[in-house]
Amino acid sequence: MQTSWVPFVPPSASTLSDKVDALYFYLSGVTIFFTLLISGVLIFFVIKYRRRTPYEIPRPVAGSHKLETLWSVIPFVIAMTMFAWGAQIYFQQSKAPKNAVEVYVVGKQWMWKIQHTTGQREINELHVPAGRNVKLIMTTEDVIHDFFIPAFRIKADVVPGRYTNLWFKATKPGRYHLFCAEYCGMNHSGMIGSVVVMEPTEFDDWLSGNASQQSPAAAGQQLYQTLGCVSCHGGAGEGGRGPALSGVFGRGVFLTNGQTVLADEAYIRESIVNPQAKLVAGFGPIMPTFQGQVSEEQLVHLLAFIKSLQIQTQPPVAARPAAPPATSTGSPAPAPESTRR
Amino acid sequence: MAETVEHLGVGHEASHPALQHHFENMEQQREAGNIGMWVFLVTEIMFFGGMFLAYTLYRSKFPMAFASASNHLSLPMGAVNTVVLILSSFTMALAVYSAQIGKRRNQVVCLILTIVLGLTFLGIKAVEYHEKYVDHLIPGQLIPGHPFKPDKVHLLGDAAKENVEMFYWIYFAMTGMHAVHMIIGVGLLSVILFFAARGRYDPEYHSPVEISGLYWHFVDIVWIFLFPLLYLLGRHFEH
Amino acid sequence: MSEHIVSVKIYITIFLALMAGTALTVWAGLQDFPGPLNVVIALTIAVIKATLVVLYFMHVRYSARLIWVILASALFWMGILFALTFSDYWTRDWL
Amino acid sequence: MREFEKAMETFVPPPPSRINYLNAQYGLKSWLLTKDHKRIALLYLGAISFFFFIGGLYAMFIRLELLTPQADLLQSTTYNKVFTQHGIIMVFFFLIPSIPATLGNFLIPMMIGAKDLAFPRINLLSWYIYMLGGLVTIYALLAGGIDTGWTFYTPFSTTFSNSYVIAAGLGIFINGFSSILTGLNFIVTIHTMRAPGMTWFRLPLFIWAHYATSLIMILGTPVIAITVLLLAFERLAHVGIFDPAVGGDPVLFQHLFWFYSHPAVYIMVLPGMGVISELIANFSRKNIFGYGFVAFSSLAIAVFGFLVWGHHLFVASQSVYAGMIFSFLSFAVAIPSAIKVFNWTATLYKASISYDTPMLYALGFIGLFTIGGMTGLFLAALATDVHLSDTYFVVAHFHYIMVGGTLLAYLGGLHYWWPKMSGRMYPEGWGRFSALVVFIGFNLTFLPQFILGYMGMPRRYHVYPDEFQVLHVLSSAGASILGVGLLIPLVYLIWSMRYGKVAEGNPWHLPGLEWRTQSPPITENFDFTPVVTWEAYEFAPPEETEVVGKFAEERV
Repeated sequence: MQTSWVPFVPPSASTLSDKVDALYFYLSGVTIFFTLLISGVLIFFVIKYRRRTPYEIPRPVAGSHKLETLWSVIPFVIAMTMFAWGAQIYFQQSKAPKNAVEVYVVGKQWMWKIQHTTGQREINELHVPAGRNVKLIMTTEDVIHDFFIPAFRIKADVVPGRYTNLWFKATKPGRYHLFCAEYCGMNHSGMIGSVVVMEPTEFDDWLSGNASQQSPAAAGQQLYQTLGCVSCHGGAGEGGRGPALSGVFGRGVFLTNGQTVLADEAYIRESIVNPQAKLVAGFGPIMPTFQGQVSEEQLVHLLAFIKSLQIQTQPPVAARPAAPPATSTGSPAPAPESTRR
Repeated sequence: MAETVEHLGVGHEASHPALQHHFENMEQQREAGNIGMWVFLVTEIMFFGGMFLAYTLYRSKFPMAFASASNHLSLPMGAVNTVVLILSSFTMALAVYSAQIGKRRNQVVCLILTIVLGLTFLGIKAVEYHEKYVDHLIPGQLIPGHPFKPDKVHLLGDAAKENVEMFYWIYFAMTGMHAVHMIIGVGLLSVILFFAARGRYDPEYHSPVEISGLYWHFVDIVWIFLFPLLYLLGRHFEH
Repeated sequence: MSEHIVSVKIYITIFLALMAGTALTVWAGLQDFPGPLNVVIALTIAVIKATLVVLYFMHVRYSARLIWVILASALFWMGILFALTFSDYWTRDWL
Repeated sequence: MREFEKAMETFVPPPPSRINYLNAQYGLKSWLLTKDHKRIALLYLGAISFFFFIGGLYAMFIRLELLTPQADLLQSTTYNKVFTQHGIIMVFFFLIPSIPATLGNFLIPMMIGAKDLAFPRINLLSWYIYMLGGLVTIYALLAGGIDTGWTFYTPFSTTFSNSYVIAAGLGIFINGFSSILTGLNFIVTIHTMRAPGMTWFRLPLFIWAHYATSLIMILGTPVIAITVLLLAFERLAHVGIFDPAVGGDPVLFQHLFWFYSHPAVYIMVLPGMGVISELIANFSRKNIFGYGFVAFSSLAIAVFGFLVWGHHLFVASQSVYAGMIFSFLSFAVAIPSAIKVFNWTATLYKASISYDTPMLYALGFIGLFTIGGMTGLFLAALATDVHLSDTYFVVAHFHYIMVGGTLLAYLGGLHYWWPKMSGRMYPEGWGRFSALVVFIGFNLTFLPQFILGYMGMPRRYHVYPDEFQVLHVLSSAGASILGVGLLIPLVYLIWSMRYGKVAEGNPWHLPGLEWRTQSPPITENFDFTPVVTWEAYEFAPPEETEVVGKFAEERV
């Protein structure tokens, strides 16, 4: 798997990994330089000023503010370059581009369950196209795990009760390690898998070749019916006794307490498992909690469904499995899986 | 130069019987005890600090749930307990004062009053805890087979039941820890009372009374914060 | 002994002030002040009461500077704990 | 150069009496009820060595298992318990008390010219609390072990683990009070018990380092105490503030945990730095270069150490902006450490450097601590930390600080003060040999782990992809050398207690106060309360001070 010519560096296969490597080489250079400098001076002194007779006493040497200032300021300046460089890349790592393909990841002792927006499910394996931005929306059913792809130089904890994100743009097709990096119990070291980066065309074939499953949005819509959400929020999310859901994702929502909250993944999730936490203005606390009744995966499906309700004019297509959400044509936030068909 | 001199300050022969062998004089011994207690109180502040942090975080996250749960606590009992505890701090201060000026009788009386007030506080606390037990407001399985049921709590606005339970856990954790400190304090003061009654403390040596007093006042201060935070914030939502 | 002895009169004054503070905080707690003012008032009164206890009942007003430093450091570290933890919670939604 | 005898004559301690603290009283009771800080230090020494041995045994199993990529020696459940218990024992029962409770306890009163610590009974109590905490923890190990990792992350520890989390948490909770009481005792002692003339700026740097350590102990430990207590209740009674199922936040646990546990790293390494300052100055017969800077950098580390805990949470879903604040502060804490390293190195300039065993450990410390500290920068920098956190890079980094730093300083200090503690000399040849073996073994163990980490090997894995095996085998080979290197001193130090050469009062001919009394000292340390009229590390009179080059004179 070693593709790089530099020894002891894992394969570098994303747009970010080369940037991280550059910083790493800089840090390594500084470390090696200072280690050699200090041990060199140390060894030199130890030999030059070794005790020659058992009775000698050297003259005391006066301290020096100049020197102290010098060797405080120089390391500080160097440290600040490292800080700024590291922070700048980190910011890029944290902020996913708007047009990224979304993939849902649910961690569970001890496996990774992955589902593409088109419905393909994978376990401990993630297929992604090279050259396209991919955003993982991740959570866990039990303990904290950590999604770690060394070749992309990224990792992020998946935290129960929350959604965390990772994004990357793979550059080189190939098969790379996927590890769980946060200790999660007995079979922690078995919670591994691979990330398969494919050429975009191959990836599209792969997607359609496996397209026998229901998309998360469609599955979410079924749940939406069976759980009875439909009776208050309306068949197309147009609202009723409960607030309207269509078009809500990514917008600000006014709450009863006068505040506004962004309807992101976390808010939608909270509103399902703990509906009273942030009530939409104008609605009473009548919704029952779904805590314990829907699994994390089902929550992801509901989330995908609500996200798909972006156009208010057209009700989503219900029954046909494997169909991309029909609503997404012309959507302002393009859902890439459908635009590509 | 390795000069040495004989004992500085008061020689051991002429010193107070309560002077420990490794101290040079009473002043040093008193200072050490005093600083020691203050340093200990720093650790206590940090100890409660962790819980205050959790309280602050979750109160800001679930204000209505916390208000609803808080309103179900008994304000009269909380307020009376505040008065009792401040009164006990006052008698404690007087006990130290009596030791300083060497009035043994007053000192003993004040110590007894302090202990009685401390026990009163704990008694009222026990009544409160029992009320919560009867109302099924003991969170989780702290009492096995007696699950939490917040039916008696009037839920305000968008309060969620889980978060009401969390308030009660924080309430029991904080007041429970406070009560443990009270019990330790009462034990400490009982020992002090025993020695005070035997006339051990005089104007020159009363460091144990003083530092027990510091501890007692600290426990009082914790309550001064707990009372408004747990009992009062959120009352106004009822109107 | 370099100990300062506080007079009974001061103790009584402080005690009465604490009682007044308690009454005030209960009264204020039952009023509906705008915005976060309820919290601010309750905490302000609590801080004043605690300060009185520390300064007079615990004799800090008459104590060596070291005691002040010890006390200040405890509050400072509490501040660190709160400030840096909330630096996380307050800015989580910013991105 | 001055005449040696003339300069040294003032350093000669009084003629030894036959009575010392070791033989002043006999019998088990005289040890178990002792209030003498020196005897309590030895009680700690025994207990800590015991825990170190257990922790080392676990380390051995870890390295053996990692020889192959498969699980052959240990199955996953066992392996998880082994590394957890290695961490818990080593961190809470060896590293944190190691230098303060033994060397600190023994030397602080002597170095400042006091008869004992301020609160001798509390000192004894803290040993008993330590033993109680240790027993509860050992109960947890024997009853079935604990598998949460020493970090106890929720909700795994509260809900999902099937092991003895509560017992282990209780052991750590109890042990915390031992740490608090030790710190409290040190602070009060250093404030109130200094001999006449022993001003703050005449204190040996060992004392400054312990003062800073004690600050962390009293300010940080209570927070971990309440945190593990809440954790235990959460597990016991299903009440929760860390549990997401009841609206709690598992990340709050990580904040509270690391608020203590990051500064705890400085509890481990600051006393080590204090020891190294002593060794460097004394074995090169020089005043320490920039005394004031070294002293205050200890305090700076103690304070800054509390501001950086969030760098353990860069990938734990902490806010990006908090991450940047913590990253910035983490870089800031590197500066005082760098100042120390530079000053130690500068102290050696124009010195008279001996190659005695303690000095070899000190030189090793500087090298390893430099590597350990510099690799910390990789983890303070946000982007590289995202890749490196929870990998072997982290494991290697903190072992460089804790083993390369703390353990080496502990061993160096133990050798240095061994004649004072036991009244006997250790065998010098064996000492130098084992110092060399430890240094080589250590580097062979942990250097490959840096590489493993960047290659992507996650920590706490016992089954791993084949390509990592070569480096793991190297590391295990190094560990066996390290193990041997650590066994040698264990054997010869015990041997020397009976058969070693009888030590003079001041075998190294040094000016420090602890060397101006007999070895081993009497119970009250000094015949008379000493009056201090000299600066720390004053080998030659200050008038002879030399100004090097264009650097202006300055005497701090």
